Amino acid sequence: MTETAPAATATMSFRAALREALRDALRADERVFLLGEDVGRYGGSFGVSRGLLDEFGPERIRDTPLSESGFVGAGIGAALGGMRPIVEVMTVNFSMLAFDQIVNTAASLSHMSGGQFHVPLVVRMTTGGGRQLAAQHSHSFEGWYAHVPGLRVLAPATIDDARWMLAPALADPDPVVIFEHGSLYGWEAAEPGPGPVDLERAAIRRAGTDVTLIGSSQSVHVALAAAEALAADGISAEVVDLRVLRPLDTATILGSVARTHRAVVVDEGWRSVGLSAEVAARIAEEAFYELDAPVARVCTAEVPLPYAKHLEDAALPQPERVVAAVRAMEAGA
Amino acid sequence: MTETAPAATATMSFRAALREALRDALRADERVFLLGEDVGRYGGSFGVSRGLLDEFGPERIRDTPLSESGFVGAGIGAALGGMRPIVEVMTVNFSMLAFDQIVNTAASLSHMSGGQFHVPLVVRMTTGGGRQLAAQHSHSFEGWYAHVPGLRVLAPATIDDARWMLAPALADPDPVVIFEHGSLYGWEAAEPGPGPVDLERAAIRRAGTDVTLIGSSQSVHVALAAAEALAADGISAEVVDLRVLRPLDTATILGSVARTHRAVVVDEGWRSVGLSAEVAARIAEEAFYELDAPVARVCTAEVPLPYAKHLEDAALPQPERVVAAVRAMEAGA
Amino acid sequence: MSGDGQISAEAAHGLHLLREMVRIRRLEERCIELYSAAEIRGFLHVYIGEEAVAVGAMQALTAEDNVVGTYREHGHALARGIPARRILAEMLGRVEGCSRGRGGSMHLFDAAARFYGGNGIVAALLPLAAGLGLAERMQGGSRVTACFFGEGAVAEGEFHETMNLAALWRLPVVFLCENNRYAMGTALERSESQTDLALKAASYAMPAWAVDGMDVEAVEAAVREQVAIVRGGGGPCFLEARTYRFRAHSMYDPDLYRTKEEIARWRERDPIDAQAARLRERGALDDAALAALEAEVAAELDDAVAFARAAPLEPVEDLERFVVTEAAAR
Amino acid sequence: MSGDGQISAEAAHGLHLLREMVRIRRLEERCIELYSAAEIRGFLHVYIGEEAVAVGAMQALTAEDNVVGTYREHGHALARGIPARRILAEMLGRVEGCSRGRGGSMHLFDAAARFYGGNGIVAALLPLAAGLGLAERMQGGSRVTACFFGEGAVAEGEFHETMNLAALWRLPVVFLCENNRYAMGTALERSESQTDLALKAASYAMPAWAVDGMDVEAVEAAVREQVAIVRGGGGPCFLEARTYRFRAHSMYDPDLYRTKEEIARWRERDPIDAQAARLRERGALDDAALAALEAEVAAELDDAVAFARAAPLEPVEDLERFVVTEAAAR
Ligand SMILES: Cc1ncc(C[n+]2csc(CCOP(=O)(O)OP(=O)(O)O)c2C)c(N)n1
Ligand SMILES: Cc1ncc(C[n+]2csc(CCOP(=O)(O)OP(=O)(O)O)c2C)c(N)n1
Ligand SMILES: [Mg+2]
Ligand SMILES: [Mg+2]
Repeated sequence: MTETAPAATATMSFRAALREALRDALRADERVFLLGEDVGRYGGSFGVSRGLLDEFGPERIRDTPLSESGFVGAGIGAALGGMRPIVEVMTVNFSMLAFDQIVNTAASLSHMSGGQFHVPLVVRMTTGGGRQLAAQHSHSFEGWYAHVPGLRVLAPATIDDARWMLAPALADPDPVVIFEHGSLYGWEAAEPGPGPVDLERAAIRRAGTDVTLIGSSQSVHVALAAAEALAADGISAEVVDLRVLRPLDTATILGSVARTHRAVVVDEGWRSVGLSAEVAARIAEEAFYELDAPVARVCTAEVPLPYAKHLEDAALPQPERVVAAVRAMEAGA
Repeated sequence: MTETAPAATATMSFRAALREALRDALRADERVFLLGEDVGRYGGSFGVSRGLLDEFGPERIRDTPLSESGFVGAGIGAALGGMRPIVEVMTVNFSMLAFDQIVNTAASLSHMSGGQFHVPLVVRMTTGGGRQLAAQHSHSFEGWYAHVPGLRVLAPATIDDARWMLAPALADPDPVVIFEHGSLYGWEAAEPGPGPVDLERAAIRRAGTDVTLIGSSQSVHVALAAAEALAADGISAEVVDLRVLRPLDTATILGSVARTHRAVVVDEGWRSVGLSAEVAARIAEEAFYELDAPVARVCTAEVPLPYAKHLEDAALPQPERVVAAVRAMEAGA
Repeated sequence: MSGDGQISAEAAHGLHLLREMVRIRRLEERCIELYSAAEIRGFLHVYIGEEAVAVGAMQALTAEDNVVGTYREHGHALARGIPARRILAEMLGRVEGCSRGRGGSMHLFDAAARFYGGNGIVAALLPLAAGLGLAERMQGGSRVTACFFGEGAVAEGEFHETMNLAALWRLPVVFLCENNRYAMGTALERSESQTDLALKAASYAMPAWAVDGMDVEAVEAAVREQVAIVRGGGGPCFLEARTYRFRAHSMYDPDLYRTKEEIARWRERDPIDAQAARLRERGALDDAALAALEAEVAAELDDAVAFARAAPLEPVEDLERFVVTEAAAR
Repeated sequence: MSGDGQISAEAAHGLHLLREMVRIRRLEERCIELYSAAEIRGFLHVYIGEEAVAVGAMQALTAEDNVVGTYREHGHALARGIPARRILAEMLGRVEGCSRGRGGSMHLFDAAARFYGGNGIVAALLPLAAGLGLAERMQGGSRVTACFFGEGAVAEGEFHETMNLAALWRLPVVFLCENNRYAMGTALERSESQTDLALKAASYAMPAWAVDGMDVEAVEAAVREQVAIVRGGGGPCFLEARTYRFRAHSMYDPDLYRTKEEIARWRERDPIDAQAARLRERGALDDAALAALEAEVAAELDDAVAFARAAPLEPVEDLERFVVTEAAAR
């Protein structure tokens, strides 16, 4: 998705929607503050927080040193201490440096303390490939977060979700991790509706009858493009946007599969032991007798993402690969 | 499994088998050395390396400060520099502190450098629950490692594998992570055979015809106990020990399922987006038309593991839960 | 005893310090017995020998301050005011335990006491303490956060990230480093190229000094001084308390890495004996008073053990509670 | 020029330093053009203004030594001897690139040059450098590992873990901190409570000092001194090179966080101009010689750009190669 000039009808970019959500939150509750590397003077490494420093000042738009574990942990402590911190970790790749804090402390504290302590922390991070950033800046580790009891994991794929997911995430008394796909920031589309959005349900982004395509974040757009191509061939694909990666809304997925009897999971994570595996396994477990064909998965090739564009394109899920998977399914049935 | 006195026939503990493997490796190749917290004077936090300091000295049985990222990274560098380091990280829980090094550097370097650099590193760590160590010392994160291209991931479940997996792991030019279940260390069984063992294939630990139980590490023993109980009821269960968590040996799994037409995956990781999901998804994808019932999963309850024994027992996969899953499957069919 | 049978405030405080240390010592001796009887399981890390640090430090804090500790935190929990009953019930895995039996020895928590654990990942508690300080600063409060940790944590990157954040943002945190010379079996001089720990703090431009951690009154004085700096807006401080653990690291530890002589030398400096001797010298303690104190503590602990043993277990059906916050607690 | 038309060894070396810096500067100017033309994509971090550090430091190393760098490593790669052709082919994603097009600007590698990247995670390269040093020490070799990193890395825990490990084990590593005053948009004084970086190293009992990173000869002298200490068995050293980047952090950076005046002030200290002026003063450079040098560099780069553009792409079928080591390389 490339940044395009605003059209005649009112539009908003994904980035601007995220920024407006931050602005709302900061205005609405003085316990809310944003901290992370270069969120302030630099304007956010992907420009999400640009301008907020001027409005809210350096205490609430708080630049940190390069200390991922330190400032994520400080966010946990600040949440315990009564604040509502939003921590920005530049990318999910770097979040591995703070993974211990999130998994072993933030997610565990409530249960481990017998329900005495709560960590109302929001952690935002960029994820995903497609921008030729190579093996240390391009991976999609959302599935790892979705494995962890005690966390809620969100992945906005639409301007509406970018605009409205933050408020309920901040209202959650437990830690929430929000993934923003780097390729979506510049995407511009119709202005969001009035909100709110719920944080419980997956969403059907396109209705269809022949096959269900399931994805999240940027993969929803891959699935939508594939559905468009399939429609030209007379195949009607339904597209499910997971939205909430933990806890997964199995009901919506199963409801769709009960109508289409076929499913393809599209995921930018690697295939083995990734998010796609869970979605496929759940369908096969709970809708086994509904399925006309085995669930298929279209994921990123199991390589550290390469820089060269032709190689990166070949590694990532593309609409053509989704179309091919659907065709193979029809052929096999 | 509890440490028991040696019986009349020659036996060896899992711990001793691991230690003998280390001793062999250190004797065979002077590039091999062991580093980690308390591997030397203390004797290893779980006693695996006890006695090795005396034989090999403090350069090769190298105690480190508490710096997981630092010493795992030093292991990566030492491997690049021509050594064959074995890094011990006390538990997989603490390995989150070194996760960036393993994922973003060790696993990526070969591909990212276009095949110029190789990281012949072995990382050993304790995993698993069942010893009332609560939420920061009991989890099973093997599945996260099994997600990463560039890594080989091993999980010995038998005395033979504990004894013989290290040598081929050290011979691998790429990084290998070995998981040792804490509850197995004290287990004593018949002395290992002469080796070697291969690092490619899963193993059938018990032959059966009615259902395939698939696990790794301690879960193999849970599955074996369940198979024993099922046999008493006239149900013949086959038990597959994954052994190699990455790359998964799908052929052996599918071969078994092709015979039994039913499968239960037993995994001490949490269910959602865990190792169990991948095994279940692969079976459902590739043996869909062989299955008489949906694949079932018996995993750890999705809670940070609690201290109290009755709660921990209830959270972990137990043979009874596996038996119940098989019964439910028979009933459903 | 002072001439008129009244004891001075100073003497009373000195006795209080002694009593608090004795309570911890005896509590942990019970823990060891209960562990041997397999009533306590998992890891058990006792604080025996180091009691002066927690007891001295707690005197300098108010009930409104925050306390953050490690897996070796029984002493801190008790000195902070968590009843022995709830501590022992926790270690016995009971629902009346201070973490409802879910935490065990390593994870004692108490929201009312503002006792934030009981943290099992070495050094991971340091950023959390900084965050508590940050919340306090942003809310304009006057709470101090006391963060206890072992000298082994100094090698972890998180220690350094936290020192820098705390100093940079002038957070109201007192970092109390319990230097008992060993991290499991690793002596400080085998894990740090520079063993003067105050120098590390100084490289973050933070006030830092060392104190004799076997002298409870010295610890109290030092922590009072640092708390005053911190509460006065002077930013964080670092205190190295030089102490020693008399027992093995945990019940699993064969203790092969130090000599009996070394342990014996340090036992001569037992903080309880030292405080008792000092009080005797001041005329504030005699054999009868000490025996009475011990008897009171024994009674408290008899009661606590009985309470813990009788306490119910959490129903198994409630296993998945508290993974996320319950509606009632929202 | 010396009287008899021969130039002295000293003058020749001074010219070599100048030429190396000019090669880097012009290479990166080409990169910026290629980026604007969308022939290079992803992140591009240029080193313009900082060339004296890499060039000065490389003089002190032998071909057998190891070099480890960050994502801002074009200059180091070129000064280390990786041909401009292979560097540019890499940035154009070609199979003839020094990482076969898989790495791009941030991940230049060359096994023959013992150039270990091109590492994109800030501070993660430090433990790796320590490990190379450890391997060398254990094998009894005399190689030194030179590890380049930005001042931003000093806030990361891994910096501290590595300094301690290296000092504790006396590893043969020179830690070269390129203090260009900013980590992306964050000035050092807004990220470190103590901005004297040598103090940090000193808290690990490691020889440490600062050098003017805009003076290539001063850098060379300082690194030679440290390499001598390290190779002589004196353990690791830390050098802070005070420098400045003239351009934005990356091609994405709007550069809002510093003033034009500040940049202009530093540009007056351009290391290339300074070295040229010094050589003129010494009579070792005149306009004609400088023009010739520039022409040679331009020709080298014309050739390199043409080479990179003509170089083939890795076949898509080979995508999954090198994830694990190929049989042939075992
Ligand atoms: C990150 C991490 N690494 C290793 C361990 C295992 N471990 C538990 S306590 C301990 C020693 C800590 O020593 P120190 O900080 O000095 O505290 P002490 O036990 O002496 O009170 C170690 C290595 C751990 N819990 N966390
Ligand atoms: C662990 C990590 N956090 C954040 C980033 C994003 N990032 C890339 S470069 C950079 C600034 C680093 O500054 P410095 O170390 O001073 O090096 P310089 O870029 O100035 O050469 C940041 C924050 C990263 N690559 N890795
Ligand atoms: Mg200690
Ligand atoms: Mg910098």
